[in-house]
Amino acid sequence: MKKPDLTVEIAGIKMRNPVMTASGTFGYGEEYSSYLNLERLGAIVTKGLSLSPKAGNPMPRIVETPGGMLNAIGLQNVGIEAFIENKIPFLRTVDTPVIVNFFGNTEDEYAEMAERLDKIPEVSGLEMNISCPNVKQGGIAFGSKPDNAYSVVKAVRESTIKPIIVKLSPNVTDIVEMAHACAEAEADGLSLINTLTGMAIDLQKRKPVLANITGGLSGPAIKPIALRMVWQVSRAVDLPIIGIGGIGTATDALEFMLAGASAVQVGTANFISPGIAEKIVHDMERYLVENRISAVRELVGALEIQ
Amino acid sequence: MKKPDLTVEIAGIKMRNPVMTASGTFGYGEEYSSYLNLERLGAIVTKGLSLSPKAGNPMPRIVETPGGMLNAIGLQNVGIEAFIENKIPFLRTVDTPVIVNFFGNTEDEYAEMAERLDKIPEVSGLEMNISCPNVKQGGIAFGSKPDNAYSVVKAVRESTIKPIIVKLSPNVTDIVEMAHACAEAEADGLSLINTLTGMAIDLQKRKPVLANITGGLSGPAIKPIALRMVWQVSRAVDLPIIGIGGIGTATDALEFMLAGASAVQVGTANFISPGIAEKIVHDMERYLVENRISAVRELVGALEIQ
Amino acid sequence: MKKDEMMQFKSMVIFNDQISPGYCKIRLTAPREIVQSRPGQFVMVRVYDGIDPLLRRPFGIYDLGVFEPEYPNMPKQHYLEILYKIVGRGTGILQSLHHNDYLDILGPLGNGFTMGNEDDEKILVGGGFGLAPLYFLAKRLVSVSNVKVFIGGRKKEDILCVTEFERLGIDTYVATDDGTLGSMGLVTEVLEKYLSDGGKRRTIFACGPGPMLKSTAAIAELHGISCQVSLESNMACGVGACLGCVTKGSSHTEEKPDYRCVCKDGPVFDSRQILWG
Amino acid sequence: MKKDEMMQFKSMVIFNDQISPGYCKIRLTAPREIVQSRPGQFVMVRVYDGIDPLLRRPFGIYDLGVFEPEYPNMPKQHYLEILYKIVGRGTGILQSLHHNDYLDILGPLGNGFTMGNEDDEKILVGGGFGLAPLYFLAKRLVSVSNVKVFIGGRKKEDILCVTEFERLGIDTYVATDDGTLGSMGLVTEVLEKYLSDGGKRRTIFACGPGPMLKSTAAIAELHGISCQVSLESNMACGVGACLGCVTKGSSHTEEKPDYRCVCKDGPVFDSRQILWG
Ligand SMILES: Cc1cc2nc3c(=O)[nH]c(=O)nc-3n(C[C@H](O)[C@H](O)[C@H](O)COP(=O)(O)OP(=O)(O)OC[C@H]3O[C@@H](n4cnc5c(N)ncnc54)[C@H](O)[C@@H]3O)c2cc1C
Ligand SMILES: Cc1cc2nc3c(=O)[nH]c(=O)nc-3n(C[C@H](O)[C@H](O)[C@H](O)COP(=O)(O)OP(=O)(O)OC[C@H]3O[C@@H](n4cnc5c(N)ncnc54)[C@H](O)[C@@H]3O)c2cc1C
Ligand SMILES: Cc1cc2nc3c(=O)[nH]c(=O)nc-3n(C[C@H](O)[C@H](O)[C@H](O)COP(=O)(O)O)c2cc1C
Ligand SMILES: Cc1cc2nc3c(=O)[nH]c(=O)nc-3n(C[C@H](O)[C@H](O)[C@H](O)COP(=O)(O)O)c2cc1C
Ligand code: FES
Ligand code: FES
Repeated sequence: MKKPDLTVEIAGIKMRNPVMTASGTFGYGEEYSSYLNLERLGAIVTKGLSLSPKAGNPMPRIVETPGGMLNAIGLQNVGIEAFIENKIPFLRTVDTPVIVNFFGNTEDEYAEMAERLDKIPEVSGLEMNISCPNVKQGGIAFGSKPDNAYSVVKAVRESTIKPIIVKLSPNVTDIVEMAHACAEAEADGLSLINTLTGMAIDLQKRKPVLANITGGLSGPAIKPIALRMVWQVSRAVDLPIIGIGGIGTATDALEFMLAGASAVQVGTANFISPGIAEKIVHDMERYLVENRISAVRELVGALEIQ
Repeated sequence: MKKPDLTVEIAGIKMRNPVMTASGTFGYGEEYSSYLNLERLGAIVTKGLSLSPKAGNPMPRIVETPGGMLNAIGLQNVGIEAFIENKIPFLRTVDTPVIVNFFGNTEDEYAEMAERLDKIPEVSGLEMNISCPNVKQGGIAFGSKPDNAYSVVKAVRESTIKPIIVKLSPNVTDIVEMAHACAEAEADGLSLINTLTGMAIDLQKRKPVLANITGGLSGPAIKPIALRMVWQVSRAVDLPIIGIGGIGTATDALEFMLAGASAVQVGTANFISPGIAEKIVHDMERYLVENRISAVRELVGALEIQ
Repeated sequence: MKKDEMMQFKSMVIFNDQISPGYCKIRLTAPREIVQSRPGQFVMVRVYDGIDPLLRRPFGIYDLGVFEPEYPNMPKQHYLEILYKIVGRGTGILQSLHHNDYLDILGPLGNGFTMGNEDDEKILVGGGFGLAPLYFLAKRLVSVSNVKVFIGGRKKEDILCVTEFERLGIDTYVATDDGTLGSMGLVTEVLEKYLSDGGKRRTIFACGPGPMLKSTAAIAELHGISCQVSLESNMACGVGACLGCVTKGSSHTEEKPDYRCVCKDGPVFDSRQILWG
Repeated sequence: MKKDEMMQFKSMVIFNDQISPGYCKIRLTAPREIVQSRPGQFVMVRVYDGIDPLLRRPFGIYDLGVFEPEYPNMPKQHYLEILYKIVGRGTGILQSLHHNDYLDILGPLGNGFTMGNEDDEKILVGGGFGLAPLYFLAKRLVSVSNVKVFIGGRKKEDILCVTEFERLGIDTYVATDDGTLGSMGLVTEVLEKYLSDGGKRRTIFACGPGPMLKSTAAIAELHGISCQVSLESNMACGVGACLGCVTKGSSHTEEKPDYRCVCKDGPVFDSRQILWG
C-alpha cells in the first residue's frame, strides 16, 4: 500500500497533517525545536498575543489536578511588536504554517490585532481567543454570549482577509449556539475547546493554590467534554473544526476526527512529552496503514450512530 | 482535647457529620450496608426516583475516562411506589437521615413527586435533580435556564414543607445565576455539582462507547470545576451548599468546605472503595483533632483570599 | 459465604506468570474467609493506588488454595488465583506486578454457579478467560459428577487450561477457528455433535464470548438441557449500586423493561432468564 | 552541553535508598551525553507512565558518574543521581521504585551555576534538598578553589551530605533550628559571622528554602559579595513554553512587569536579578 494521505485543509490553510500544537503550550515554536522536527507538524499555533505586551498573573500560576492541570498564566505575552521582531525571524525558517492566537480587551483591540496580523506574510491564519473578559461589557467573556461573539468576530472579519478560526470556550450552556454565532459572523473555522474554569485549594494554608484563585483546566481530564462538544458542533454547524482537549495519543486525535474535527491541537501533552506531537503524526500514519485507510480525511465525522 | 464537633445542619436537616453519599452511586443504601456502618454517615441520598419506574438506557452505560467515568444509566429507578414498599423498610432501621433524590419530565411530575415524598416520615429532605430534559420545553434541561429552574422549584416548594435541596447542573454558562433562581424560588439548599456532559469514542468500532452516545462525567477529573462552582455560588447566594464532585478523601471534603460547602457528597469514590465515606468521616475527625479545630463548621467558607 | 460477607482486603502477589501468549495467571494472598467463595463468583481488583486506572477491574476466581508457611510457626496462608487476558491498561499494569507487590481486592462478589443434581453429566463450555471460573467449577464438580469440558478459541494460543482439566481426569474437547488445535470450527459445533446422542441427563455451564454463550444457550434450549451462563459487562461498583452493568432479562420489552445487574443478579444466570440480543 | 541538546531518555533505576528519614538518593542510568550537564541544571522526571501524576517533577542533579560494566565486553554505563525529599504523590511513587524499574527523564535543563574566578573563596549555602546541586557544584569547584559549605535545617535529620562534603575535604558549618546538630539557630547567622572578617574575595552559591535564599542574598549584598541563587517554582514544561514557573525580576513593577522563567532563565540567577518578595 502506498503512504496514506495525511494532508488536510482547514479554513483554507493547507497542512501536511492534522496535528498542530495548541496555543500557550508550545511557546512560540522555538522552545521545542530541539525536541521535534517542527516541519513534521500540521501547523504551529503561537502563544496568545495582544497589542501591547502583557505581564500575566502573579505566581503560583499552575497546579496539577487529577488527570489535568490548572493554569492562570494570565495571557502573558511579548505583544505583537516583539513577536514580529523576535519570533517571526525564527518561524520564517520553518516550513510549517503558523497560526497566530490573539485576543483583546475590546472589540477594537481585536480588530486592530487582526489588521496588524493581516499584514504579516508568515502568518497563515488567525485564531481568536474569545474566552477573555470583555472590559466594556463588565468583564463578561466575549465567548460566553452569542451576541458578543458575533460582534467581535464580525469586527475581526472586517479587518482581515486571512482565515479566521474562532476558539470557543467550553464554559457555556450551549456551545452550538456559540458556534452558530461565529458562523454567522463569517468565521472560517472553529477551535474547541479552550480550558474549563476550575480551582484548587491548599487545605493547610486555607488558600487557593493559584494566586489568581481560579484557572483553566486542561489535560486528559477534559477530553470527554471536548469530544462531546466537537461532536455536537460538527453536526450542527458547517465549519471546519479543530478538536482540542486532552489529546496525547494518535488514538485520542483520531477519536476527535471521528467526532467531526478536521484537525486537532495538542496542548498539555507537550509538557509531558516534548516530542509528542511528532509521535502522534507518526502513530496516526501507522494506524492508517494498518487499517488500510488511504486518507485521514475519510475519518472526519465518520462516527457511526445507529 | 475533647472530640471535635462534626455535626452540621443543612436546610434544617441535622446530621452527625457533613459526609453524605451522592445520588446514583450508593443505590438505596442497603447495597453498601455490609461495607460500612451507615450510621456513621451524615445522610444517605437515594438513587434518583420518579413517579413510575424508569427503565434507563440500553447498554453499555458506563465507561472509564481519564481520572473519571461517564455514565448514561438513564435514571433507571424502581419508582416511588416500589421505593416506599421495598426500600423504606430497610432505611427505617438505619438511624441516619435519608434524602430522596428525585426528578420528573414535567413541572407537574416534580410537584407530584414532592407531594408524595412529603408524606413519608422516613424522608428527611428532598434533593431535586433538575438536570433532566423538560419534555414540555422541547427537552431543554430544567437546570439550564434560570426561568425554568425558578418555576420548577417554585412548584415543588408549594407541594412540600420538607427541606428542598436543588441539585445544580454544571453544564451552564453562569452557575450563580442558576443558584439565584433557586434561592428566589425558596429552595432550602443547593447541591453542586451534577455530572458534566461528555462522550467517549471507540476508535476501532467507530462508534460512541455508550449506547446513549453521551453521558455524565464524574470522578476526580471534575473536582477543580466543582470546587470553583461551589466557591462562586457560596460567595453570591445565601443558601447552604452541599459540595459534590470527585471527592475521595477527607482532604477533598475539607477543601469543598473551605470553598463554602456546609456538607459534601461522595459519589464515584464509593465504587472504588465501598467503605470510603466512613473513612472520610474518620479522617476528617482526625484532621480536626490534629489541627485543634473544635468544630468542622468553623471551616465552612474559611478560605482566605487576599 | 453469605452475600453480606463480602470483603475488601489487601493482597500480596505470590507469583504472576504468563501461561500462554497474552494470558497470565496471578496468585494472590487472601484472608481465610475466601474459602467460602463459590465457582462463578468474581473479585474486583484495584490495580493501582491512584486514579489511573480509576475503577476496579472484575475477574472470575480461577482457583483457591492454601500454601504451607515458610517457617514452622507461621499460620497457613490462603490464596486465590486469577487467570487473565492482557487487553488494556488495567490488565497491562496487572501483568507488570511482581512477587511482594500489593493489590486491593473486593470480593467475592455475585452469584456463583448452582451445582445441580450430582447424577447429571456436567458439560462445561468455555472460551478464552471464560475457562477461569469453569476450572474452579470443575474442581468442585469432578469428585461427585461426570464432567466434560468443551474449549473453543480463535487459535491454539487461546485454548487455555487443557492440561489442568486433564489433570483432574476430565475429558476435553477442543475446537479452534483455524484448526491449530483440536477440530477446526466452533466449539459449539463439537458440543452439538456430542449432545446428539440424546439420552443422559445433563447440565451445561458456559462462560466465554457473547456469541459462544448465545449459541450454547440455543443448543441447550433445543435439547431441553438446563444451562447456566456467566456474563460479562462493563462494571463500576460490582455490588449493584451503580446500575451500570445491566443486561436484558427474558421478559424485557421497550414498554416493560427488565434489566438485571450482571454484578449482583449474576454474573451467572440461567440461560432462559436472559434476552439474547 | 549546549541548550539545544536537551534529551528525553528512558532510564533504569540502579539503586534507590533512604539516606535520612524522609530523604532518598536514587541512581539512574543516563546516556553518555549527560556528562556535559553543569552543576545547577535539573532534570524533569516522569515517575509514572500514565496520568497520575500527570506532570513531570523537577529535580536538581546531585551527582554524575560512570560505573564499570558487570561483564567485560559491555560498554560503560553513565549515571546520574538525584537526592530527593518525599513530600507528595510524585516523590512518594519515586520512593517505591526498585532496581531495574524504568523512568522517563528530560534534561539536563536550565542554566547552571557560573563557576567564577578560581581564586575566590567559594561559599556554598544550602538547606534540605538544596544541598543536591551544591554537592555537584562542590565536586567541580574543590579541585581549583577553596570551598566552604554552610548547611541549615530544622533538625538533625534535615542536614544532608555533611559526610559527602567532608569526604571532599570541605569545611562544613552546620546550624539547626533546634540545635540537634551544629549550632542552634539559622545557618545565615553562622554565615554572617563567618563573613564578618571581611578580607577575602568570595562568591556565594545558595540553594534552599525561599527565606534562606532571601536572607543569604541580603547578606551577600551587604558584604558586596556576588551571589548566585538556585530558585524553585511549580513547573509544567521545564523548557520555557508554558510560562508557569516565573519569578519577578529585579526591575519588576506593576506597570512594567519583569517576569523570568525559573526553568529556562534559571533556575540559577544572580541574586541581584531577583525581586525578593
Ligand atoms: C464478571 C466478570 C468476570 C471477568 N472475569 C475475567 C477473568 O477471569 N479473566 C479475564 O481476563 N477477564 C475477565 N473479565 C474481563 C475483564 O474484567 C476485562 O478484560 C478487564 O476489565 C479489562 O481491563 P483493562 O483495563 O485491561 O482494559 P481497558 O483498558 O479497560 O479496555 C481495553 C479493551 O478491553 C475492552 N474491555 C474492557 N472491559 C471489558 C470487559 N469487561 N469485557 C470485555 N471487554 C472489555 C474495552 O472495550 C477495550 O476495548 C471479567 C469481566 C467480568 C464482568
Ligand atoms: C528547579 C528545581 C529543582 C528541584 N530539585 C529538587 C531536588 O533536587 N530534590 C528534591 O527533593 N526536590 C527538588 N525540587 C522540588 C521537587 O520538584 C518537588 O518536591 C516535587 O515536584 C514534589 O512532587 P510531589 O509529587 O512529591 O509533590 P506534590 O504531590 O506535587 O506536592 C506535595 C506538596 O509539595 C508541595 N510542592 C510541590 N511542588 C513543589 C515544589 N516545586 N517546591 C516546593 N514545594 C512543592 C506542594 O505544594 C504540596 O504541598 C526541585 C524543584 C525545582 C523547581
Ligand atoms: C499553560 C497554558 C497556557 C495556555 N494559553 C493559551 C492562550 O494563550 N490562548 C489560548 O487560546 N489558549 C491557551 N491555552 C489553552 C490551550 O490552547 C488548550 O485549548 C487547552 O489547554 C486544552 O487542550 P489540552 O487539554 O490539550 O491542553 C493554554 C493552556 C495551557 C495549559
Ligand atoms: C452511576 C451514576 C449514577 C448517578 N445517578 C444520579 C441520579 O440518579 N441523580 C442525580 O442527581 N445524580 C446522579 N449522579 C451524579 C452524582 O450524584 C454526582 O453528582 C456526580 O457523580 C459527581 O460526584 P462524584 O464525582 O463524586 O461522582 C450519578 C452519578 C453516577 C456516577
Ligand atoms: S457494576 Fe454497578 S450495578 Fe453492577
Ligand atoms: S515550567 Fe514551563 S515555562 Fe518554566
